[in-house]
Amino acid sequence: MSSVIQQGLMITLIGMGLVFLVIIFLWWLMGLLVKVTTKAEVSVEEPEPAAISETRVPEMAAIEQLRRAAAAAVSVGLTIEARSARRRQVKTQADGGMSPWQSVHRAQQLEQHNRRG
Amino acid sequence: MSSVIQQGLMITLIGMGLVFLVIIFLWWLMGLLVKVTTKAEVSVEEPEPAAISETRVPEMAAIEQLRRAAAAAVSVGLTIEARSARRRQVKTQADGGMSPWQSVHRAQQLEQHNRRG
Amino acid sequence: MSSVIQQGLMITLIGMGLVFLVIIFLWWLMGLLVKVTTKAEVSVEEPEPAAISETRVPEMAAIEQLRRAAAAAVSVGLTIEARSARRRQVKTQADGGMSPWQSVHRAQQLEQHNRRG
Amino acid sequence: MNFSYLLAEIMTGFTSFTWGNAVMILAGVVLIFLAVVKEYEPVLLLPIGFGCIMANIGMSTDAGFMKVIYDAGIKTELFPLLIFVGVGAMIDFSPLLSQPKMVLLGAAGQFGIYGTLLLALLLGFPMNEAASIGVIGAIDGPTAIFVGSRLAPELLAPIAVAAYSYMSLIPIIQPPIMKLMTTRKERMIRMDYSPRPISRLTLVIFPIFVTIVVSLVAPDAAPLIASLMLGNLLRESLVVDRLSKSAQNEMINIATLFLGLAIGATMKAASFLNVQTLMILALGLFAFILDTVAGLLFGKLMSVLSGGKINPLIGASGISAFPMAGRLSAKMAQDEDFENFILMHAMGANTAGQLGSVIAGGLLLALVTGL
Amino acid sequence: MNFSYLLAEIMTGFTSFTWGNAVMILAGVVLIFLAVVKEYEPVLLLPIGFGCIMANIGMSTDAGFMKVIYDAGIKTELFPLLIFVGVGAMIDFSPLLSQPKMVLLGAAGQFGIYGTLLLALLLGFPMNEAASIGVIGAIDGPTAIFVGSRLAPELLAPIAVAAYSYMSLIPIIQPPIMKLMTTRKERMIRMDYSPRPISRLTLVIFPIFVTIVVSLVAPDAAPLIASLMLGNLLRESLVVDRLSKSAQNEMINIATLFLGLAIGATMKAASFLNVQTLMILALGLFAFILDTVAGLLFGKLMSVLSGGKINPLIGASGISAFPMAGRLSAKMAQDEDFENFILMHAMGANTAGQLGSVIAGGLLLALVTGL
Amino acid sequence: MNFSYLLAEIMTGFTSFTWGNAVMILAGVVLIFLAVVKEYEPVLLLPIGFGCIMANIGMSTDAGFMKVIYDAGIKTELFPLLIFVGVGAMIDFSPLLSQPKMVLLGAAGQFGIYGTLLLALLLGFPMNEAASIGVIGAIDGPTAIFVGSRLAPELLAPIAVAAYSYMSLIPIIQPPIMKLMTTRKERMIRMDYSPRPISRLTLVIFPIFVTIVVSLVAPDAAPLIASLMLGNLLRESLVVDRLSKSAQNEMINIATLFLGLAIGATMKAASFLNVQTLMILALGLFAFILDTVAGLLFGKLMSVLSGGKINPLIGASGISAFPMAGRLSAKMAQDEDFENFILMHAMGANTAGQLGSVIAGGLLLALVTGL
Ligand code: NA
Ligand code: NA
Ligand code: NA
Repeated sequence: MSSVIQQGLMITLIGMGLVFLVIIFLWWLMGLLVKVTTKAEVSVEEPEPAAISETRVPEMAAIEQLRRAAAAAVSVGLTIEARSARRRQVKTQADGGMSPWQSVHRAQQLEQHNRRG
Repeated sequence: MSSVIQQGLMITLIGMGLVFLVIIFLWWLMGLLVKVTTKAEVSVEEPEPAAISETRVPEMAAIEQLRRAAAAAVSVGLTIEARSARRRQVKTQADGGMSPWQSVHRAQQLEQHNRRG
Repeated sequence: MSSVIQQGLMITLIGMGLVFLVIIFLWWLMGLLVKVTTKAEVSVEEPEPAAISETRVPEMAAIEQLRRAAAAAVSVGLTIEARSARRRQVKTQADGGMSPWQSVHRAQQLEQHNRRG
Repeated sequence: MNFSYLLAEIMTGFTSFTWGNAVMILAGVVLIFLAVVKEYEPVLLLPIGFGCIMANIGMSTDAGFMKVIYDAGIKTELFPLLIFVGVGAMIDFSPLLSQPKMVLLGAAGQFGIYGTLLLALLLGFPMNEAASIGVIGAIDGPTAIFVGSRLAPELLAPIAVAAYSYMSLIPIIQPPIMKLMTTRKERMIRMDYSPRPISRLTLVIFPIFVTIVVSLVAPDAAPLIASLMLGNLLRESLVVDRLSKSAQNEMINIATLFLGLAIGATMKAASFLNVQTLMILALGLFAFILDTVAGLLFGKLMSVLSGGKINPLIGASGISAFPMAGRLSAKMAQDEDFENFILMHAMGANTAGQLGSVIAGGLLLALVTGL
Repeated sequence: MNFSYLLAEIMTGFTSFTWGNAVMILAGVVLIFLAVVKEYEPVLLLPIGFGCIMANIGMSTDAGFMKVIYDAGIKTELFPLLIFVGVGAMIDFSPLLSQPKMVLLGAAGQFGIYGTLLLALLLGFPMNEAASIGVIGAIDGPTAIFVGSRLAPELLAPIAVAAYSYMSLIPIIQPPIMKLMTTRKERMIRMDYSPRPISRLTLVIFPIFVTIVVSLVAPDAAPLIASLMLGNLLRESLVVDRLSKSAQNEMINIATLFLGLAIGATMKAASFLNVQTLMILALGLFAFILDTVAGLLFGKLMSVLSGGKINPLIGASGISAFPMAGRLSAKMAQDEDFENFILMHAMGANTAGQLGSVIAGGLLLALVTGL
Repeated sequence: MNFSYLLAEIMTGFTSFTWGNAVMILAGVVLIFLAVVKEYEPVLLLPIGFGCIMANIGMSTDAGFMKVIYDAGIKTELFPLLIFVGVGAMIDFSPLLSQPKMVLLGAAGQFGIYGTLLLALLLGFPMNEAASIGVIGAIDGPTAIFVGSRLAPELLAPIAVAAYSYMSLIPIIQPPIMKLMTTRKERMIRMDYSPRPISRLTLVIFPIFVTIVVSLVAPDAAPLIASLMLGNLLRESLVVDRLSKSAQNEMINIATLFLGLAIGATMKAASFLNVQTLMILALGLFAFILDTVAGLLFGKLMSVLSGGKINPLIGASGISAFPMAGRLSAKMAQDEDFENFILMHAMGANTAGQLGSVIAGGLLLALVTGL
């Protein structure tokens, strides 16, 4: 095996190894971050807790409900209409590269802006 | 006549001659293009013919009607009001550098965008 | 006192002196400008006097009234509601860096634009 | 510490001020006045006017931030090209495509270029300068700047100022010529508008074809035509609305603002206030008139050849000056007869003039460079 | 006055035209066709296609205004970074933060980089070129351009074209591999989505942390990750909506338009039409396939380890290609079972892939430079 | 193949990291915290904070893309000027024009410049650096950057950081001074607002006049005043709404974002973390306090001279810091008496302060250069 191929294999080994190492570190960091910031919000009573601790649970629940509602609608036979409605919905999300969470977030942001403004 | 003026006349002759040549070539090309693409659309059944073969005839007819309606309105004595209305309309077109066709096109575009989105 | 401090005092003297001189000149200039342009508009009958001589008095009066109305509202005991309403209003102005005059001006501008367009 | 030296430093603004500067500031104020009160192309005249004032109170393109802007946008030719991308995104070629013969009017409206070139030669200008002055007759700002900055950069200021100022004065320059050269009967000719349907496919292929053809025929005009057609393709493709809107808004706005400022900032009294400038301004006016006359004559010829079915007024739209000239011709016809609606034909001729100007500018550049 | 010389000058457009130019113009037209009719990533394919046409009718990045744009935006690396600021402002990391283990899929989707690097070495490319070709497997335009322009600028054109073209062809490339490598039962696995709540504080701290960590670990990727995370911070801070919107709109639009044009304008027949380019295009496709396969295999592994609670399709989203790959995985699952809604998980994997690509690109740059 | 060398290359991020970098990163995080949680001028503090972090993880203005941005926007002075065009388009001078004597308050609010200059001289700074530090007392970002980058570019980072940070902290810095220096009775003075009508003509002529006058008197301030007044002319002309909106939105947003990043990216620990920086930060705070005190004293003087018809609080608005200081004075008056509505007078003084700052900055530049 030529030396350059050996180099290549070496780089592959180190490169992919480091990628996984960094990613695993990020995994740990993300878990830690979520845990710490969530705890911080529960324990510390900050001056403006509403503004900062605003979590996304309710919205997520809402969307989950929406999803379930759509599913139920389908199951009772409104398949085609619901499907097209859903598709439109999914398409809309897709177009702007926005998840439902993002759009909820946006709405929140707008609302907050209004509240502030 | 000095040599530089001779040069100038030469350039004028060649320059204007070439401009007319190129423009006449564009004339022919535009005719050909319109003919070929229109034919292509009629003969070939494409997957999304609606999207591509969407021609502008109906809108043009619509605007022609609008024009005639305005004319009729004027003829029965509503001259001044209609005139001002028309003027506003013409002004609006003028302001954005948009012909009625353009604005129709825009509307179409928007609609299509909505359809896609 | 060291020479550099002397220089500094010199610069301070000349600098602040000149700033006041220029500002006083601007004061005079502004007075003159307002006087001349207002007179010009009164004396000269220009082709489009409406467009140019459009002053801001009425709006200012309107806002003054609004202010007084709010004051009255407060005095009859609606303090808290009015206060929050007023605060919202003040906040709105502040956010965009816009005085009520500015926003009126904007509205005017828009209106004028519509009139023109 | 030298107090008198300090005073001199503080007074530089006044000591370097000349009568010429005062005259040019007045010129700048007039341009702003035309922009604000008369609303002649304010988007350009206002920045040019303000730039002219700046140039004469120490902020010319010789140094400082106006030099930065000039070097970044005019020397590199980026500003005219960015403006053309935006203009292209605003042009609808379907009126032209549905009546292709209108394209001929776009050739006729270029005679002013060469007429002015010849007159400038007669007045003693060397060939490169004469050609630069002639290109005012293209009646198209970006083309004039593009060609002018290549052939005679030292004349760019008066050329650009003439091009943009007269363009904004078209509603004053053209009507008397139109009235003089056409009869009332001619102006009242109504034109039927029953165009061939233009498909989206045509509108998408057209800018690509034009780019290739014109770039091969007139390589010097390639950047101009490519920018214009790129903008048009963004528009007609219907799939990149974001890019098309950006080109028509932020991009063209900012490029126009800085182009105007930079052009204005070249109008320093020391280099602008001279007989040559006056001659160029006079020659520029001549170019506008000659273009209009040639366009109208060609319009009359087409009117006769078509058996009176063509209103010769649309010939005056072939000079370019998109979209002012197109609107003006339509307005002139309507002033005679309120029912006469020739806007579509005029816009066809006007877009043809836009193409013709770019082609003529590119060929002129090639010919003069090739001498 | 030499008439034949003048004629030659006028004919330069034609005399310098080659068959290669015609072929490349056709390639440009095909790219525009894919953009306009098939609507594959038109925002990029259309400018690249038009730039390709321009390059072959005299407007390549060798000289003129395309060189100005290339030097200003590609050589300085500004365009990819500006685009990343905009992309960052569009990314929502909350799906990823609420299910952190998904981040592993972003590592798996980088095998294609090294597999392709090895294959390129076997085919005789030197290390720097092989690594540049491998980075097509990052499946992320800005990363490919950033790394490619540092390691092998002479190959930037085919690398960028491959990266962007295949990215737009993902809906064609991935599905057959997905169907081949997963059973129907696997594709029908439903995933529960009951994420941990993500607070605003977390979302604000996350981009700052990631910037610091990745910049320390892979300093060569620092500009990329910093741009991406800056955009994300603008978004999540909620206090600079104006900046966030500008980044997501005007800035990314204009940077994308000119990036596409400049990339396209490097595709001159003389330097592009050769066997090497064909090999790079083939290697690029290989990289895409390998990435997808690795991602799916890792997805299957995670599926097994989780006791069948993970749908392996989301592995294919880990390749980056944000947000197309995420959407596609969700669509494939829904095609099997309309009730199966795994979009959130797929987007989590997809944003992880975006991070993974930048990290892998930076590490590759460091390793190859460090040899 | 040297493995240890490869390892060293991979570890450069860590090996070059110092305690100073950690401290500066913390400083950056604090700035971002102030921006996000306290919402102090987030549009500037957030980019500065992020730039500061970047500078200390390998992306300073010494090299790479931050150097490109710094050279393009700060060295050329373009960013501050572009921001001024946008600010000018946001300013309404009619409150000032309808009560011209308010302009005097714009002069009083500049004492801090010279007081700080003298103090800096006493502390041993050479004249050019002392003047640069003094200009923090102009309390106007673009002016501080413009003057600072000409007189002492090596101090630009701490000067800009001080200017912008304290400006965002004005709601904390000014109120105690205001309470200390004014009696409750003074703060409760109501001011009648029955202004002279201001015509559109006045509003259009005003920016042109001011540009000419200030450019002649203080040529060094010409670019600043011209940019500000150009923006204002775009606004008041009412005919170039497109340009005015672009200046107030895209242009100022993007310039602000990159200005902030570039300023932040100069805050490298190695050159920023020293006693000098601390002294500049302390002197900057002194400048803010002195300006406020001088403004209030002058306000009290005017109050007395007017027979108690002027609320001295508006003196504190004359320091510039448009529009925060104007709003704050109005708020302070309203806090005493909810019915007391002096916003218009405060904004008049505040716009006067904006003019005064530019004039004072330009004169300072001339004086120090002329020594
Ligand atoms: Na023309
Ligand atoms: Na990847
Ligand atoms: Na000040």
